[in-house]
Amino acid sequence: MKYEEWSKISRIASKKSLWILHFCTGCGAIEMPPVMTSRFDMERFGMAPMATPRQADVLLITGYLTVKTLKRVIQVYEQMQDPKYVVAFGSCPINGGMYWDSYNTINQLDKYLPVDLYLAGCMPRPEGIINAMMELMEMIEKGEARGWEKYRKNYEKYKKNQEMAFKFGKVEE
Amino acid sequence: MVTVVSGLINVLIIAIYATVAMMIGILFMGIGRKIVARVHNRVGPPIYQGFIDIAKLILKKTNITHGWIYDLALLFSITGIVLTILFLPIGGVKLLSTEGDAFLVLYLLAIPALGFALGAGASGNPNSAIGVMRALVMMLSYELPFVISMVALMIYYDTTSIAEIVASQYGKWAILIPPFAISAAVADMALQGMLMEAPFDIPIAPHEIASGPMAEFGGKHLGSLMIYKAGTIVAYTTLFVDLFLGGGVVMKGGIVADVVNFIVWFILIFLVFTLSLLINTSFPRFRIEQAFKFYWKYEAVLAIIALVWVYWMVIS
Amino acid sequence: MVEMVFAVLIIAFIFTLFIKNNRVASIISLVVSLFPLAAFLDWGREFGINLISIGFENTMNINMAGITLHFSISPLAWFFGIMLFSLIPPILLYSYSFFSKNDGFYPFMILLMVSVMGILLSSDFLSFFLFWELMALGIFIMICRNGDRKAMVRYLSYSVLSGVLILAGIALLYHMNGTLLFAEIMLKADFETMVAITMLIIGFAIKAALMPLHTWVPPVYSTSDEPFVAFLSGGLSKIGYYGMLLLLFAMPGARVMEAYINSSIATYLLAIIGSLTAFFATFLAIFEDDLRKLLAYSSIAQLGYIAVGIGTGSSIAMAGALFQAFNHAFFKATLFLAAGSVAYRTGKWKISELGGVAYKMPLTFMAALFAIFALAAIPITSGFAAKWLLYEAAIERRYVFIAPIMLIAGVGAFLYSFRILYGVFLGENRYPDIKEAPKPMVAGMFLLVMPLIIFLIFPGYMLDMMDSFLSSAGLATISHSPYVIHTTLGNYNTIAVIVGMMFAMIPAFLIYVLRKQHLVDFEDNFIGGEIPSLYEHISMHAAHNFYKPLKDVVMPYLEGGATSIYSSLYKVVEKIADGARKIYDGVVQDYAIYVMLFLLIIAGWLLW
Amino acid sequence: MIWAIYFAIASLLAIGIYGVITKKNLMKIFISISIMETGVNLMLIAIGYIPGGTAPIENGDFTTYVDPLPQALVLTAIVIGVSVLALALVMVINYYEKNKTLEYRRLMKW
Amino acid sequence: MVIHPVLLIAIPLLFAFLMPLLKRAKAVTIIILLFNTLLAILMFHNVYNNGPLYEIIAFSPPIGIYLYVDNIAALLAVMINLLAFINFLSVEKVEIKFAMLYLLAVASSTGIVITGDIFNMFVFFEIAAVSSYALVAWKRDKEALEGAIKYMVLGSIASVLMLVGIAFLYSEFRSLNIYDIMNRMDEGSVLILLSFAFLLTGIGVEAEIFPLNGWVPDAYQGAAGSIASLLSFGPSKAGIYAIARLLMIFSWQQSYDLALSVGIMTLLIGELAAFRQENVKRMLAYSSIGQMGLILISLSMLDSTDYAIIAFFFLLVSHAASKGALFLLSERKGFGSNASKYAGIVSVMSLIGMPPMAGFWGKWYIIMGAMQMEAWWIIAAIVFSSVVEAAYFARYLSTTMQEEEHASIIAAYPPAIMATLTLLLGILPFIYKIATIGGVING
Repeated sequence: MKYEEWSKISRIASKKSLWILHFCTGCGAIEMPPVMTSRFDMERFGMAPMATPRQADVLLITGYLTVKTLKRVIQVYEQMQDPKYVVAFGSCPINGGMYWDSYNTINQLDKYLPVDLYLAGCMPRPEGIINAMMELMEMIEKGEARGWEKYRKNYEKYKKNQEMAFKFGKVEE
Repeated sequence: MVTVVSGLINVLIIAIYATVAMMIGILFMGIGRKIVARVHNRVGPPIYQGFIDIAKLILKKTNITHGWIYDLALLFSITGIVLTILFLPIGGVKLLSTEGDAFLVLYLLAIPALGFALGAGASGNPNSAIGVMRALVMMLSYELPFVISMVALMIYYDTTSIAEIVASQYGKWAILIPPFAISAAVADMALQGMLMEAPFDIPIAPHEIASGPMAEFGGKHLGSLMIYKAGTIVAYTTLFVDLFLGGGVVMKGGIVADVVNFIVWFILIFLVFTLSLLINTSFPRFRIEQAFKFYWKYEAVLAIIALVWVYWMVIS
Repeated sequence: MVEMVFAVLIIAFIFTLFIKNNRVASIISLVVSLFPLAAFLDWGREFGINLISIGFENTMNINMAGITLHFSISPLAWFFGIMLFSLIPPILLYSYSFFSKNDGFYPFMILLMVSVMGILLSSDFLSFFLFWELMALGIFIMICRNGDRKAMVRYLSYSVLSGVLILAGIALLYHMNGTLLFAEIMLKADFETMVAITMLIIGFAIKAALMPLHTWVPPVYSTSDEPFVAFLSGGLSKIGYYGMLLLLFAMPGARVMEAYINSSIATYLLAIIGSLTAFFATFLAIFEDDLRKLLAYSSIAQLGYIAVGIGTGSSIAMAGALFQAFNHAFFKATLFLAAGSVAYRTGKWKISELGGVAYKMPLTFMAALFAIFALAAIPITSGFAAKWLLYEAAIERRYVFIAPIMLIAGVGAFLYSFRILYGVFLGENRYPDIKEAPKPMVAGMFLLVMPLIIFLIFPGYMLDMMDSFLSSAGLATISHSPYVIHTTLGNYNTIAVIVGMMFAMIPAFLIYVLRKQHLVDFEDNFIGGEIPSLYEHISMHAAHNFYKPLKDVVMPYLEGGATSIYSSLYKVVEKIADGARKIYDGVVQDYAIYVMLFLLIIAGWLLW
Repeated sequence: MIWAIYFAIASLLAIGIYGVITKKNLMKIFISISIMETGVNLMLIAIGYIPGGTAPIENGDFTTYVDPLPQALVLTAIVIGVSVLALALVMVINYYEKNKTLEYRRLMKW
Repeated sequence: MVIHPVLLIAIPLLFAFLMPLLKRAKAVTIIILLFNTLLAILMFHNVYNNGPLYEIIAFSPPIGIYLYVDNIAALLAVMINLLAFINFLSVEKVEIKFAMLYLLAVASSTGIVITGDIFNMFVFFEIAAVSSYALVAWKRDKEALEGAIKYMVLGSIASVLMLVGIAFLYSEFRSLNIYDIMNRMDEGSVLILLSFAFLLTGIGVEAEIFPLNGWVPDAYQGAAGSIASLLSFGPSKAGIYAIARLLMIFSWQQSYDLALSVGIMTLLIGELAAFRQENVKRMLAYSSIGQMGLILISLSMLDSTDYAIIAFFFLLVSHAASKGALFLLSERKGFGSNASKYAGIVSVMSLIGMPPMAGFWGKWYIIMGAMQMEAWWIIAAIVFSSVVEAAYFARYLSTTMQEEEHASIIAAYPPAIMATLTLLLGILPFIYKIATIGGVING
């Protein structure tokens, strides 16, 4: 049975059951728990935190990434099973944030992993997180969240960037 | 010709019952999450969330495997749990339960667990191995009080067949006989361990060992494990209801009785499951050795008291 | 024709003694081992089971100037004979590749065959005891081949103790009855008979490794060659139970005291000891790291179930005991052979040092997996049918103490089974360069699995095999068809389970087939986001001290068990022995004093 | 009178045993043994003695004679005693060569 | 054909003293031993067919020298000469003196067995003892000398005591003929009690019973393997047979009780002392003591049960052959060759009492007999000592099986032949029938 025939149902199912792997680098430890607990209760949308990438659909990257953590992020991302989505939290994955000029910080996550959704702010509030998730759900239903396909298609490019980053610390452009 | 037709009808009935039971199990997963959410003062997911989760997992685009032993987890878990349900009387409908007995059910329940453990072992994840270790130790722990309670029942009713036990309880549930009230309480705590609800959710502790045996499972494999989980809810609660609450049989004869019995059975397993969830929400997690001590010290002593009482009743 | 079988075996024994080439010796002994098997299959016609028809005679008397040895076939002996002799050819096939030269394995395997044949066919106590001790001798020589001191000392001490006790029991029975023939000995319910039976049962229990007398088993099993251990654990350990069954149920005179035995506290004690053996040995197996010792403790535990069956003594229990004996023979032999194959390729015995063998040795793994299913009594394997009968028997007799203990021991079997599966075969792929075991070894293992598969679907055939024994022992036979067993308490229908399983497999199979999957590397594993291949010194195999939390709780209660009692006993004997040899202080004057004292004392005694 | 002889026998035996038990010197030990043997020989003769008997020589006119057999036995016993003593002395010499002492020392025990 | 039993003693004695004149000591000794063995076999054949043999030398009984050969004595004579022959094959370098002493020891041991005269028995004991002292000291090192001196001191005391006993006996009966004395036992006074005590003590030193066996471990440890072997099947077995005869003479309940208690003590103490030994020869020596205790127990049952004599026969013969083989093997650290392994395992198994070795029948009949007497103490002692024995022999095998030391043919085969004898006797156990039909000991 072909995937495309089921893709509509699959997208709906995915949308209503987003399982999250929270890649926590230090930020978001205050903001994430309220989202899970009774105040904001993300479970009502079928979202649940998961322990391993095999089980998860969404990779939440909170805060800045260094060369060292990037390796782990990539490992984790590649272990997730398609369809998978990446949500980048805060300013750091977008442009390095307050650490933009550090020798070791990854400034633009998008060069190494296909990010489906950015959530700006340092840090975004729980309402913002919920909002972003709702946005992601809509994107999934419409079939716009196709980061995993992009990664697969441009695998060579991403790999090259990643290797450059591991070699030189960051990609010079 | 008539026998063939009636045989086919029987097969159909069995298939329908099994399917319905599995559906109920999946529904219970959603209901369970809803109840837990309400206790937490949350809204909680919709009650059909279980179906959505399973559909999503099975419909994932890529599925990884670690070899054929890993796939045994998928095959064994669903097969084993459905097979177990076939051998349990559901609401007075005996299904295949006259062809086997309580020991068979007890061992059939090991098939999915063993398959699960094989898959977890083959995945090569150390967390999985630790999780399986905990699951097996949990099994050793809760089986002692449960088995003692079950032996008490078997000696009292002088049969090992669950169908016979259910039939003997018609009109007078076992739980209403004083020693079996103790047994039922003990078995209910064992049920807590069987369902892996807190305080005995040690094997899959997500915060300690990355969800334990399931650490490496994803996609359809995880989906089948969710189905297995749903099945265990029905199987264990039904086992409890069959053993202590007369299997929900309140009427005899006819379609109406079947429907009524089915509804009573549903209510009973729902109540047992709810009780288990309420205990779940009220407790943190034990460590594995604490769980072992709990079952082998306090629970076992209670179970033995009940057993001795029953033995005395039977002898005199 | 009994003479012919014996003659062939003895000639082969002498012949193989002088053959150095392993393969020639293996083939010779393989061919020879088919003779007793054929004889036993043929004798099935005596008991209504026509498997093959050759027409062997089944009685023999050897008369040597007044000492007469009587041999004839009995239903019990037939059952055990089928079991033991169908075990041997696969083991010899396995040894074809296992050994590199013939340094005594084959001749003494044949000697063991002779002794087993003699024990089973003997119908008087003299020949029984002769062949019993011959078996003990054969086992000892097999142990000598590897020459582990602990194993040799423990085995020989226990074996001699067992021999002397059995001899004393036989002598007492002879003194009371004036005959050694089984057919003429009448057991009476008096004190002397009880003493005799107790001595005999203790003697048999040593071979059967019942719990306080089991300490010879782990060192012996863990130091001898695997093909031999497979036969020792699978076959020869059952001979102890054969002795018990013979004494308590199969001897014609035993029927006189059947009622006595059934109500006796002694047999209840046997059942309790059996169940406790199963229980404690299971726990010891759970915490054992040496694969062979684990299997040894597992053997002790599984053999305990047989004792429960014999002690319970009802027809269901007896059927369960015999069924369990049969199953254990095959699955434990398979497991030992599989362990041997693993060691043959990797050279390791410690579970914590093995791992991932299944990926390279899938056939060995499949044989071991099936054996483990039977060991853990997973339903529809024949292992379940046996345990089920035993549980039924315990409930039928209202043995409220024994039933839960057996059930818990059954659960414990899952724990050590998983330890074998994970620690040895699954988990980290530590031996990427090994190959599958040689073909004869694999063939041997699969041949051993075959009977288990037959009785998996048709447990009724097994009950057919023991019907004539049950009726000759004065017990009711169990109503059964080939695939359904009925007891007074419940039914077990294998076809129902199989059909149900097929039905239940449909959804799983659909999910499995319809959704595509792809294979990933072993390295592709989630360890907190880490990349395992970066850290070569870190083991991903969590097999070391696997059940530590349980061990921490349970071990304080298990220490101070039989082994420590024996070691303190040993120390006491050592002290006494030291005292005894201090008498010989090497001073000639002291010796002269001893002489004079002796003279004075005996003179005084005589005069007084 | 006969009692005096038996007393002598007993004291010879006792002296011999006392010597064996108390002396460390090998020569003394063997001397003690010789004394014991003398005692025993005396005893044999005493047993064969019949009061008033003559030597058992066949000369035709005796009526009572002492029992001849013990005397033959004593001859044999003396021969044996001498040979044992000779061997013992050889060994003592050897012992002295090896150990440079006649004191008895134990090398092997227990 | 008329067989003169005296030839069994006379020929070796003659050739022993002719030995310095003959150059080829080894060949001569072997021929004589072989001849003696054949002679003994012929004599046994004769005795078996025609009943006990008597031979009278010089005077008529009760005064003269008197030889009496019944079935079991004849068989023991065969055993001693045959084992002596096999044992002698293993001696590599034979000096003339050695051959002389060896022949003397064998002849005198045979003499003890076949004599019917108690003073002759004493003389033969002394010859055996003197030659054994010299043989024990043969190596001439410190250990050998020490062992020999201990043996000699105790042996001399024993000879004195034996002579005292004989003197008492003679004073009572005016006779030295064993059978004469036996028939007139009722006439005896209190002196015969003393006589029994002295004789038992005297012979007991040679027969290695507790507590008269202080010399045993030291002498065996000091002696070479072939000598220890000779001691174990020659003089000591003759000694225990002499005790058997003694018990026939003094067949009171008291003396059987005495034999039983001494036997049990000897058994237990011997086996326990062996249990902790590290030195192989010493261990075997203690084990011999234990076995002697077992044989003594079987003797103590002589008048209570018919099995005792069969047990005595099997225990005696199996112990002689297997302990002889083990002492020969003890010269080397390990077994080395397959023949030695075979000899070692068969001998050890025979001592432990496993079929199909001869020792098994000994254990079978002694337990049968004890059970008939309902003597639980004997059973308990045998059970305990068997287990202890098994433990130390297993330890012995576990070291010797592993050590690989090259064994020459001359060293490897004699023990194997002895082991084969044990095995044959075990496989054909009905030999006991011919050993025990008729004869004095059997009554």
